Amino acid sequence: MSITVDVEFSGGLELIMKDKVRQATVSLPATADGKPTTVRQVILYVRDNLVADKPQLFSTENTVRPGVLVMINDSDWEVEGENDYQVQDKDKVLFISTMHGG
Amino acid sequence: MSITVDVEFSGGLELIMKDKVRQATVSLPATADGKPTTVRQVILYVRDNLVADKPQLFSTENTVRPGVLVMINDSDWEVEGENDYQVQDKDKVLFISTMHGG
Amino acid sequence: HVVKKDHLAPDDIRRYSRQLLVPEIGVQGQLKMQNAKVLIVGTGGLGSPCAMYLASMGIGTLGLIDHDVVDNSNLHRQIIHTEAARDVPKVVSAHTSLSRLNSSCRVVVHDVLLDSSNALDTMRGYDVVVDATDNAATRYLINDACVMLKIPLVSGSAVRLDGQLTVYNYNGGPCYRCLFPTPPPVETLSNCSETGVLGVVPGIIGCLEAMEAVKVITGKKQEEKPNMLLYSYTSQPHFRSIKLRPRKPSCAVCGDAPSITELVDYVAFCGSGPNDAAA
Amino acid sequence: HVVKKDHLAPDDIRRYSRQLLVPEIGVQGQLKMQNAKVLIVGTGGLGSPCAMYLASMGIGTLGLIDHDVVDNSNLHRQIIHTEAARDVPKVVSAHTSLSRLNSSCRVVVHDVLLDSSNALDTMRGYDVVVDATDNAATRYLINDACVMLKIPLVSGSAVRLDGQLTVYNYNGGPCYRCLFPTPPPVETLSNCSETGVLGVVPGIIGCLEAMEAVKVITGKKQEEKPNMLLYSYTSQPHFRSIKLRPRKPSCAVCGDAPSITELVDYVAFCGSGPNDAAA
Ligand SMILES: [Zn+2]
Ligand SMILES: [Zn+2]
Repeated sequence: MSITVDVEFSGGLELIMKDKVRQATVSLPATADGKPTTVRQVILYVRDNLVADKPQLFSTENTVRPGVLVMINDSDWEVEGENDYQVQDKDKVLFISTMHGG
Repeated sequence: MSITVDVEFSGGLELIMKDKVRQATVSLPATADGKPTTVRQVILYVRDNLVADKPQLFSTENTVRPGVLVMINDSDWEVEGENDYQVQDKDKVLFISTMHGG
Repeated sequence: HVVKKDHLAPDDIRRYSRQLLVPEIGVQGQLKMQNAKVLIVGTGGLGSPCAMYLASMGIGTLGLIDHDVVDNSNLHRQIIHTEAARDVPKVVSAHTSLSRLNSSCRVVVHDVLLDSSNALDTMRGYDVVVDATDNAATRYLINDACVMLKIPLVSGSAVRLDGQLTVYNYNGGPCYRCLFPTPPPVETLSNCSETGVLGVVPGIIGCLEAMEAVKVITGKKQEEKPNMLLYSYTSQPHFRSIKLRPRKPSCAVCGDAPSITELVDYVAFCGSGPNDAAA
Repeated sequence: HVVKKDHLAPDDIRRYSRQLLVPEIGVQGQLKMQNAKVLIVGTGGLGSPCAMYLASMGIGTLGLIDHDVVDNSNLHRQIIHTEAARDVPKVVSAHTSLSRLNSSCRVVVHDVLLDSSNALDTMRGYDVVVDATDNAATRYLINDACVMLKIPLVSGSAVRLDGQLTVYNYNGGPCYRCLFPTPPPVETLSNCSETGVLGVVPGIIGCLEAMEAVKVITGKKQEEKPNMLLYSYTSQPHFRSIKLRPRKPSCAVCGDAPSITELVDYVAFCGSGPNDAAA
């Protein structure tokens, strides 16, 4: 059984995606061993399928690169367990790059 | 069976409510004849139970006074049928007074 | 008569270089801004930041309407006016400030009280009108004139710690009368001089009005459905966007068979006008 | 040393009358503002409206830090600076403008490049610090100094058509390092001079920074949970508020056992500093 999540990019991350998409609905295949899908798998899916050409601008060390906040249903993923959070069908995952300009 | 709706006041309407409440959850009794509850009944309930002392600043002619917009679940009630919209349990009804200052 | 620019001068390329770098603006967007004529009605709390940012960003022609003079009690929020401008007509003071910020912006000042006798002639020819006024009668007047002249209307208001923002008469959306066909009872009318306002609230809304004007000018606004932005310092989250009805076919001014085809007496219509301090 | 005011002068009552009418402000709120000392780091796109509104609303002492001079390409967004101020140090130009707006605001200018050698001494004694800078290294520096000095930090940023706003180090909420313990890779760093920005975007965010400063000063901010406001002209709705984590007990600077107890070399830490034009 696959899980569908809405992913969204903000703070400039949309510019490194294919077609500069701000939003996408992605279907994650079931894990082979029947384990639940984690947000880490969403991150790797985005890195491998949505990022245009420089994956390191989105992800390093199998998680988001430093300077990216992850929001799950509009709440900081830190509260949810970070990479190990088990995504639910229809979850909304928002990736925000911190911006420094002024 | 009663229906529970969240009502909210904005644009200065909160100032004419008892205790200047911005938000309240109200329970509307079932109608005697078994008919569905309309947003008009919500308006009259607010006028009779939540408005502090000048009901005409909120309601005239059995609806909201001119200059008040009604939003049902964040959409303009005009699209929903105005006074005759049948409220559903847990609906959010937002009353907004137009403001003129600048 | 102003000749349309079809390319940017070298000075402009340097000056606006940071905007030219924004993909959604670019040279074409900057040229649209430089060829645009925006009229701001009211150079008070909302009009101050709106005019300053529109001039700075490179809007070609800015019209300003106000009949008031700068008062001491304006200064906490009307940042286009300096202490030295007290008792000076607001449009004159505003013009001085805008010239300091961007001498290449053409500023047209109208030191008049806008009413049904002069509104159409004053407003004709502008691409966008910004409502930055403080009373209901003038808001109906500006709305009706914008409908008659087919000009999009960016409308903001700010009272106490709250603000509202909508673009009327644009892209199939409603006009002000579609939402508010009947004026509110006189005892509910109030403006900043009675109810007060924290200085930066019209700052926020006035900046957002400038942004809406840019979106209309660059065409970006066409992608949006009609909506109203609500701001309040006392609610969480502070901003919320609500969906508005489309244009009402039965509207008295923008409808399919309008009953109002020329400007009326708006002070009589509202029972209160721009010079009434209290309701 | 500035003596605390315990009542408003008659001139102030007239000048700030519209704010005194706002129940959540009133005389007590106005006195808090007049006794407050706010430091704004950066007098560019964000600092311009923030400083102008804080001064106009009656903040007693405004500190300004900037080491830059006014450039032609600043003028489309930095509305505190006039064309005549080109090549003038930004803090000098800003001081001139603020004096015109409100001569009773005490302005303290620091024409320095903030670094770990001078930050604590410069920032000490302020009630609120506003981050209106444009690079990562300075943002970490200001954050760490605010944690060490126990000062709430209002932090905004604006790039292209987007903005972000958070209050750090306040009321059990996170500091900047709680959210971003590791600096981003150098190739992701950019500021307005490379990526561009539409002029009014820092206008909107700078006004909102002024509002957050007022909320901290009046105490109203205590009612809010930690959050970040996101603004984007290209998403609908334009504003959204997201919930942030509380302070992290493991944070290197604000945590229970901090490993960073004095300021470090932030340019080395980030691999890029305030003077690096490109990444
Ligand atoms: Zn209409
Ligand atoms: Zn921390």
